[in-house]
Amino acid sequence: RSKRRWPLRKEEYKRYGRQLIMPEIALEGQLRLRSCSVLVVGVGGLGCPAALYLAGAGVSTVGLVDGDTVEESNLHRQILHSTEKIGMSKVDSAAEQLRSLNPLVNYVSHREHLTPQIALQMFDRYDLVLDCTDHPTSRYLISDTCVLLQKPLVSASALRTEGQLMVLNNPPRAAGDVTGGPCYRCVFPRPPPAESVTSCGEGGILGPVVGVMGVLQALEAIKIIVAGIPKPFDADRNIDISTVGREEASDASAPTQDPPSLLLFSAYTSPPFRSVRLRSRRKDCMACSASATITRASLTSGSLDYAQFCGVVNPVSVL
Amino acid sequence: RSKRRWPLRKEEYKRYGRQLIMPEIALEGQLRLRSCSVLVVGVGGLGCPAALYLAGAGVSTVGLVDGDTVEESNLHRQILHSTEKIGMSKVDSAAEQLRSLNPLVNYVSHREHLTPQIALQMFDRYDLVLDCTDHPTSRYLISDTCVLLQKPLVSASALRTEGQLMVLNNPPRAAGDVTGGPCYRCVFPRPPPAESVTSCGEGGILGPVVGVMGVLQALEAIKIIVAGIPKPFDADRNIDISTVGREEASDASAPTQDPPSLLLFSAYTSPPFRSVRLRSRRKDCMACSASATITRASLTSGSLDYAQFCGVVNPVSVL
Amino acid sequence: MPDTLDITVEFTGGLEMLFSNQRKHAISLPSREEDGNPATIAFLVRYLCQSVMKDRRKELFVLDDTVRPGILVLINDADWELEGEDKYEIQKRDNILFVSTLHGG
Amino acid sequence: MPDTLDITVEFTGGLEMLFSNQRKHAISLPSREEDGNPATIAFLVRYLCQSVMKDRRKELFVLDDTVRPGILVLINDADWELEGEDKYEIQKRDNILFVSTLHGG
Ligand SMILES: [Zn+2]
Ligand SMILES: [Zn+2]
Repeated sequence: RSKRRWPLRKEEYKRYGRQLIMPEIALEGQLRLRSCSVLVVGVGGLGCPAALYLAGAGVSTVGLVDGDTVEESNLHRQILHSTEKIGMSKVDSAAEQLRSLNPLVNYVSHREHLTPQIALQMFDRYDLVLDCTDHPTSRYLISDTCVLLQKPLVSASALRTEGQLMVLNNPPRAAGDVTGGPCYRCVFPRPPPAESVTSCGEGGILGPVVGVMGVLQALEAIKIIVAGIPKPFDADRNIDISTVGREEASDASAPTQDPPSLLLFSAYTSPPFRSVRLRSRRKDCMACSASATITRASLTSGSLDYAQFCGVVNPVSVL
Repeated sequence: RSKRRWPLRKEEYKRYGRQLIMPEIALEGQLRLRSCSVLVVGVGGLGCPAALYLAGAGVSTVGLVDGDTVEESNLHRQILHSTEKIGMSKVDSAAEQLRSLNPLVNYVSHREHLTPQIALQMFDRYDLVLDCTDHPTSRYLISDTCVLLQKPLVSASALRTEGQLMVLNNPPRAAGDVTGGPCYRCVFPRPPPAESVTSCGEGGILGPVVGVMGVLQALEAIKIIVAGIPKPFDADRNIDISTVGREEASDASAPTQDPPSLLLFSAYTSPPFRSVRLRSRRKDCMACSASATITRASLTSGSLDYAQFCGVVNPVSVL
Repeated sequence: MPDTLDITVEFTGGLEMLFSNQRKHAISLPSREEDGNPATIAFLVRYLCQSVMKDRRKELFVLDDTVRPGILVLINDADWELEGEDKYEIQKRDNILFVSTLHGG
Repeated sequence: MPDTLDITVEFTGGLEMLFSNQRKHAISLPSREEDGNPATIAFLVRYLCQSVMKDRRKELFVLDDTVRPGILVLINDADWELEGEDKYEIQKRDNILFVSTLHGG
């Protein structure tokens, strides 16, 4: 009984008091945050601020994925790292800084580039994923994995003076369930030609531009967590997917979703922000439709070649 | 000659390379950043991310003003501080963290609450000011000081799930020059009734909401600095103000300004961002019009009682 | 001239809490004031107080018969001072936004 | 039916660099295609390539006679797939936004 009356520890009331007193969060929202594990894929210009505000808000676990080490040219925008950490693994550098902000959160280090072979197993222990990477190959891989595991995905990108943000696969329904949110392939069924893809290293990036997008990713993640993420359908039970989908869709307790949208940001345009409406799930989507051809087996076996799909001529690491 | 060809040091090319290669910044913009001093008033939920991205971008000096110490309830949103720094001056905690991100920047600590008596002297050595405070009294004082010293002001605020951002006194022309940007008093000539003012402590605040506004403050500051801040008119020379104003206004080399606007952010509204157009300078503004009554003398002497003006019954520290 | 003007009225910055916690209101405003003149912003403010606002704390919205200090009024996304302040005559489909300034940080 | 449709065409995400570095273009589009049918998005894309785009790298905007993969087309702020894709018939005052997706992070 006393546990029910004081479900948080005294230090948690203190630390999270300013968000707890808001009706949008309240005790129930804080408990949902405390039991939610979030995976941040990419600990660069987007991942640094996103991870900081997720750790600050008190999620259960922040997982960090990145195979790179800190470089001097990162530091104008990758604000979790610091000069003395040049050469250190980005994941370790970030975890150390995050722990000093909030030691009540668990931090899991994945010091490796994301590959199709490891993605399913890695994502499986998290409830929500942030795509903070910088290449189409990783964007397709992350989206496919989130669809297979029914995890909502907050995807952002930035280049030069512009940024883009989408919440994908939300609600995270099973493939074939038309009430689920669109995935990355629904919006972009075909990858861009390789010559049209510019990285921040080539094109440049203004620090606060990518910073704003990363903070907004944390905000969207917090909103999804606090609203309640539905438990994924267990594929091993082999229940007819369409039935499960319909049952979930008629669940009156499920929070209503905003229609899928894309937020555009442009630092030198007036007005700087613009929201546009996206399509719903694509009937012939390779990943999330009833006729999906991407499966756990095809992902794990490596039969899906994301680099080739995206027309990468010189093989690069996926992340 | 060799100095002209390589105006930045090797480590600066490395560190700022990703913003240097953008035409919006380029070498000239980086040199302007490197020679610009910015004052961040308030090192809380707005000031922490704002100072981080300003330091990252490589301004000459970041001044920090705050009389408070770090508390546990700050840490969900004040991401420059950390758990081991609870009880430490916010200014010192911030400066330490900023220095580890970018040691090439100078950090100046003002471990005190802002008061009318010290504001003029403190602001005088900076080129641009960020209002990251949390009370109307400080907002009027900061704006009045910026008008008197002809400094552009980037003002933001946040509460619960919402934020607001304005660039004020930009261009920072002399009082009476109608081509200058509006000041805080132009937009809000009379202070709100004290009972309508809610602080983050009372009303609550979501971390990424105030975080987004702080990052956007850094972005607006960088845009203003890179475009070139005009040198303030020297009041001691006693030149006729209207003439100086007109001369400045006809300066063809001055960058064109966006019309004054207010950016509104609301985390749970769709679309989340909205830009609205503000008025220009008010003809009868107490601070920035030809009939201004606020002077350096009235400010320094303490004859302006900001707390009384804002109807604060129980005296509180201004910051 | 029709009897009513269909307009959108929005509240933000905490003001929505005074209006049934609803940000966006579709309002059919009488197109003429009591004295027969076209409906102005001043009339809209009175109308909102009398017919829409259920909260009793009127002083958090009006003072001396106009919006209280600290509230910006935006007519189709422009400061009302650009449009004639409370004498602006409301047109059909206008969007009137009331913003309470925030002070937290 | 008038001879031209006055519309606004915008480019973002780097596409503006292919269009004289200008984000917003006021376009007077012929209201009928060559074959007399009403102007569609497909026609607009051809028109932009032939009459507006000065950059020679057409392949960064079109592929197989439609916009290349990685470009979103938004008709009045909605994904064109909600409106009939390139068969959508353009109306006067339409806002057509071409967004190239960004990948940096
Ligand atoms: Zn899909
Ligand atoms: Zn003024």
